[in-house]
Amino acid sequence: MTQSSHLSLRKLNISLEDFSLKNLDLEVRQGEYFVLLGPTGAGKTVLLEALAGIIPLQSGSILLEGTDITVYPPELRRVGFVYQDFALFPHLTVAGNISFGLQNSWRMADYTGDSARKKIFPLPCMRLILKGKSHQQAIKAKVEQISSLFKIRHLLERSPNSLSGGEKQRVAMARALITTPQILLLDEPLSSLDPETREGIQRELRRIHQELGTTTLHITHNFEVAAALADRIGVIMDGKIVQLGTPREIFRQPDNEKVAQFVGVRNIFRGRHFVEEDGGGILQLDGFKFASISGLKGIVRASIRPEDILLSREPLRSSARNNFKGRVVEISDRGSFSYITVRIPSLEQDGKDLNLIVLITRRSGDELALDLGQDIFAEFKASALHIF
Amino acid sequence: MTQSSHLSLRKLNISLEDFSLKNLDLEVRQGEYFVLLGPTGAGKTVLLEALAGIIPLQSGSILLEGTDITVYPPELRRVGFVYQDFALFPHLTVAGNISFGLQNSWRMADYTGDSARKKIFPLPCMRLILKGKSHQQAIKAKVEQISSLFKIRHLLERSPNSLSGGEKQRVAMARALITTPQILLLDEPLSSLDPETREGIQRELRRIHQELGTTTLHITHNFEVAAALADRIGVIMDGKIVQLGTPREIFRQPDNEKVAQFVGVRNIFRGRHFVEEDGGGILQLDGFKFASISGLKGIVRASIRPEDILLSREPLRSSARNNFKGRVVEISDRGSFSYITVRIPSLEQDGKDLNLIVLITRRSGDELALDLGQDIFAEFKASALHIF
Amino acid sequence: MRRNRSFNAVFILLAFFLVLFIGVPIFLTLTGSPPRVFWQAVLDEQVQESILFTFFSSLIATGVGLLTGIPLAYLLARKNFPGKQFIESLIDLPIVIPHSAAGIALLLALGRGSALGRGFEALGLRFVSAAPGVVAAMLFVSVPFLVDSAREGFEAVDPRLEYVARTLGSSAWNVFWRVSFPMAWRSIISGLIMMWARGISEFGAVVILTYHPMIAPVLLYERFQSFGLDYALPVAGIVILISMLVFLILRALNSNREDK
Amino acid sequence: MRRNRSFNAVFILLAFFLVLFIGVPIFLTLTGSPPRVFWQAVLDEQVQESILFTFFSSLIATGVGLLTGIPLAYLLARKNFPGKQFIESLIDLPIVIPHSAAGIALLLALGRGSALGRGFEALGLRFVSAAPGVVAAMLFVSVPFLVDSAREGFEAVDPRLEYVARTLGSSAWNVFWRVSFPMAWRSIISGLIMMWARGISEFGAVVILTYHPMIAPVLLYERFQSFGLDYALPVAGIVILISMLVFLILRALNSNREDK
Repeated sequence: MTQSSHLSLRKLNISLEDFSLKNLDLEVRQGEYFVLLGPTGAGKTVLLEALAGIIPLQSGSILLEGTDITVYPPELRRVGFVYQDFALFPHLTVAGNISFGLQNSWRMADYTGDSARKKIFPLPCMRLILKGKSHQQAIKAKVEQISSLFKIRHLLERSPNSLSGGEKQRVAMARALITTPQILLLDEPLSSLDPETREGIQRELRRIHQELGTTTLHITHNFEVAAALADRIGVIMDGKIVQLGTPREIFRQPDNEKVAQFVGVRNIFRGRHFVEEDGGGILQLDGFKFASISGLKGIVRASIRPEDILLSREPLRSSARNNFKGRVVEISDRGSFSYITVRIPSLEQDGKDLNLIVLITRRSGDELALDLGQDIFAEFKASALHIF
Repeated sequence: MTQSSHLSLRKLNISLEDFSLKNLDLEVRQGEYFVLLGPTGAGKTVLLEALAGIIPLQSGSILLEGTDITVYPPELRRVGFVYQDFALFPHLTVAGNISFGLQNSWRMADYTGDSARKKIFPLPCMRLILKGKSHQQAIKAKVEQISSLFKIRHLLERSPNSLSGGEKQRVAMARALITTPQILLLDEPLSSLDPETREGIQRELRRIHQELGTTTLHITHNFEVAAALADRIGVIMDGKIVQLGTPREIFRQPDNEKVAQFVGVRNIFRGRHFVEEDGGGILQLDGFKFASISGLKGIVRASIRPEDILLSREPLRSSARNNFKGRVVEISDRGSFSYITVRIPSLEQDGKDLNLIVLITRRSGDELALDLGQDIFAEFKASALHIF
Repeated sequence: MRRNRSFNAVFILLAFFLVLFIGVPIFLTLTGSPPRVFWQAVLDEQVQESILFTFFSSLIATGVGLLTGIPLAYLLARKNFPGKQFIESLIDLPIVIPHSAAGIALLLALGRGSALGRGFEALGLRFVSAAPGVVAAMLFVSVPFLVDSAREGFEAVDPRLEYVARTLGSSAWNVFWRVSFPMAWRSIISGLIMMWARGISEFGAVVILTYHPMIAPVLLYERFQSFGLDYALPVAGIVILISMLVFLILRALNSNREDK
Repeated sequence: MRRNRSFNAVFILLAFFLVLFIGVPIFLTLTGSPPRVFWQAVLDEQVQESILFTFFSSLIATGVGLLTGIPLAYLLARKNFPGKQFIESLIDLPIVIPHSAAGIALLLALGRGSALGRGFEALGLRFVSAAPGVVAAMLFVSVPFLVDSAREGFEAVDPRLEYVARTLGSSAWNVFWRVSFPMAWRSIISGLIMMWARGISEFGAVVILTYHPMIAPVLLYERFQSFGLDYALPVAGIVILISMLVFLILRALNSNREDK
């Protein structure tokens, strides 16, 4: 591994009333954007609060840049924290919020280089009294600099309550990043935004991350957000990391059914899988046979992503090895795309029919002139069938 | 018109501090599922509250089934109301919530046929005391019947606070529908649900509407929801209905730019439009020419839906008349589909480049092996260019 | 870490002082009399009578408060009308007015010298040196607690719940009884407990309006004036003990209800 | 519609009765003395002194409450510890205890007969029949209002704001001064106003602990006892007027702040 491990969690145990983390190990690399993805209630917030020193660990240790910070109080850990609802200080202006972390003079020394003064006046209260104009100016300059980065200079005198969700998000990020934390912890910071704002902020997050390179640990239950932002994703379920990988890996090859369902795969089957002589695989369901490219044997689960299935009015002459004739039983419009449920009759006499869910753009739907009850051909490649 | 007008709003004026409706006229047909679509803050909730008799009108009249109900108090209007957060009674069980409307005995007479008793004991308090076992049993039967319809029989003894968003939604609907209202008013009932739940509930709403045929007025700011449910949509902006039509009409031919943006069109241009001799249209932008099928002339706006644009690695030989070569400048992954921004260089020397936003499924993205900076061909049909 | 420990230490120290300042006098009063003396006081008929009279009077005052204060609280929580702020301030005034001044004010309004007092006396209701005077004094000083608490309770009920109930066919009365009142019930109950407790604790207003028949706080004062601390002490102990127990029990019942 | 109108009519009627019951005595007291007599009372040096003494004593008590009650309120709002419920109940007890019994309890604890009282006297602090006694009595009966209000204020501060402040490098002290205290400030201020007002209104506990020097409520009582209603009335009018005005002004200032 060329990238060094920046944050290491070793055998973390946390146990609260309705939730626990068991022996969690996790490594986040220097400069990485790591997303923890898991269903609501999977204890992701608790994990972040433990990392920030707000909630005590039962056992285990936390290493940041090689230093064991397990027993450090929050103010000495140098982590940035952004809560889901941003937790801005309502009694301060935006500028007051952003500069909050700099007003703690023993930290400010790091930015204004007055470590000499720090030696002369060891108690922070002394320095608070002595903080001169130059100090305030340095803070102001720093605030303006980060505000420019987040494009919120025009908001500095406003009250947080008057801000939109997206603006609050930027302010919370600026407040956390101005103290140059070693790691940035984001607790579902996009879930309270409406989709359009979220898209903009997502782009923003990507840009800021590229610009500052702050190691980031972001938790969310939204796979789309994770896919858009993450360098790596860890899927957490029931207090454990169940899969770790790039967004593409997790999306294409979910390790188990729960992960598959969670990342949006809708067609999941259970059947027996054989390997043929030519190396190709066959998935045998009740009255169905699907070609696959897997080498697994025995009872397996299989999934096909809805957008990996093609629909056509005529039987297609294509390279796809799985071809079925079925009937449209449900059309669910979603603005610019639609989910189509195709029922494929079993080949056996008393076998159960199979429902395939297919995602098509509305444009395709219009061209196919889909209607309920209509005959339709569905096909997918053997490689689209994911066996696990 | 074969369908009779069921709810008529005539020159409605409402004016509150930060909001007003001006001379609003609206007709909702018998049995119709009508969706009012508008941005947040467009005063949709206020309109519903005025229809229910909660907020007074400034002027205008409301006719329900031909009766002028403008001055009726809410309890005599026979409207069902479902608030965005469902407003379930937290101090009652689910059963208590659902039967709430039946416990008002002067209404109950409608369901148990004890109008004779009503004559003997004209004051409701008398009837409340005299309500016998048969009465309670009739209520219970009615509650169980509607609970079966909504599949919430197993929840009847639970407290509303312990329910999930989707369950609350069903309970609120059941509570509103058990009194067989003349019209059902829904105030963004899906916006507080997560996407998966919303999908299920949407299907449910459609089924219930088909089953009961209750005229429904549903307000939302979400075009996907509107598209999935509505028989007709009215787009409301700045206190006025700006467009009225089926979901397809509004989606395909938005009347103006605001509507277009609101329903999710992303590529909007302004240019001069000509009509050629063969009847085809040409849209002239700075350094671009698009073929259209419109007959409009002069300065116009034009839009193309992101999913109406095809991408390919090779120049396509197709019937599409608009073909451009460009470069991928942004890829925004959204789980199972992606937005691709393609920059098309101007044909003129100092013309501005044009950004086209294209929606493709992730599958297509994989097949095209898209990468930033890569050359790509974009094409769309003349009919996909909507001129307005 | 050092700073955080100093924070906790200083806060605990200051808080502890206050707890002692409240706790020590109460503890001393409860344990100050020899058991025999204490028991004698318990058996003293005058003490028993005055305590029952105090509790009963406060109960009546609380009943009147319930009947009139709940409607007022509901109106203040739900309606906007001119003079609303004036009424809100007026209702809170009895908390601020010195108790002896409140007694004077009530004596002036309800005494035999006033038209109102003579009117009531013609109806057989005498306030000065009579039980109704105790009730009036208690009502006057304690009803703000009920009105404030009930109003907060009603304000916490989402008006949209009332709207929905209306669309479901309920009249305004019906909505009040089936939605607003039960939902504000917890606040109303704590308001009632506070009002009752405050009524029992009243001394200054009662002592001016109705010295005889004596409520317990007045009896206590009389014994202190006539015989000194040692004679007042067992009565004080009993009064504190009983009001403490009743208050704690009521509060526990109420917070149990909250947990459900 | 008929039903709804009856609802409003009945509620307004009942509420109106209560408003009159509170309003009429206050109005009568304020207007009951001829202007000349009222003015004479205003110029009476003993009246002036006692009023100033009352206000000042209550201010001192409120100061002590601020210093000790705020830490207690913060601990109650934020920490869980064994005996927390006990302390919560103990702090509310002075509201329930009859005022004269509270006076007895304080006399017992701080009087010359007790070890504590003798200890303080050695330090030069005498409580019985001295100004510190007035402060102690006021503190005892009024501090629960401040603690309850401040605790609610602290409870309303989202603990996550404090957490975020910690991650931004603030110590526990720093977080308290920069986040918790300013955010709970409105509740603390109303608690302070209530406490001060309640201190001014106290009569029963003070009259037992410290008859002389006289606070205004005691002066009023003495005039009533010695010379009758007519002599007490102007003093009652002045006391009510002043405490009313001060309370209303403080409250208005506080609600202005709320609007911002």
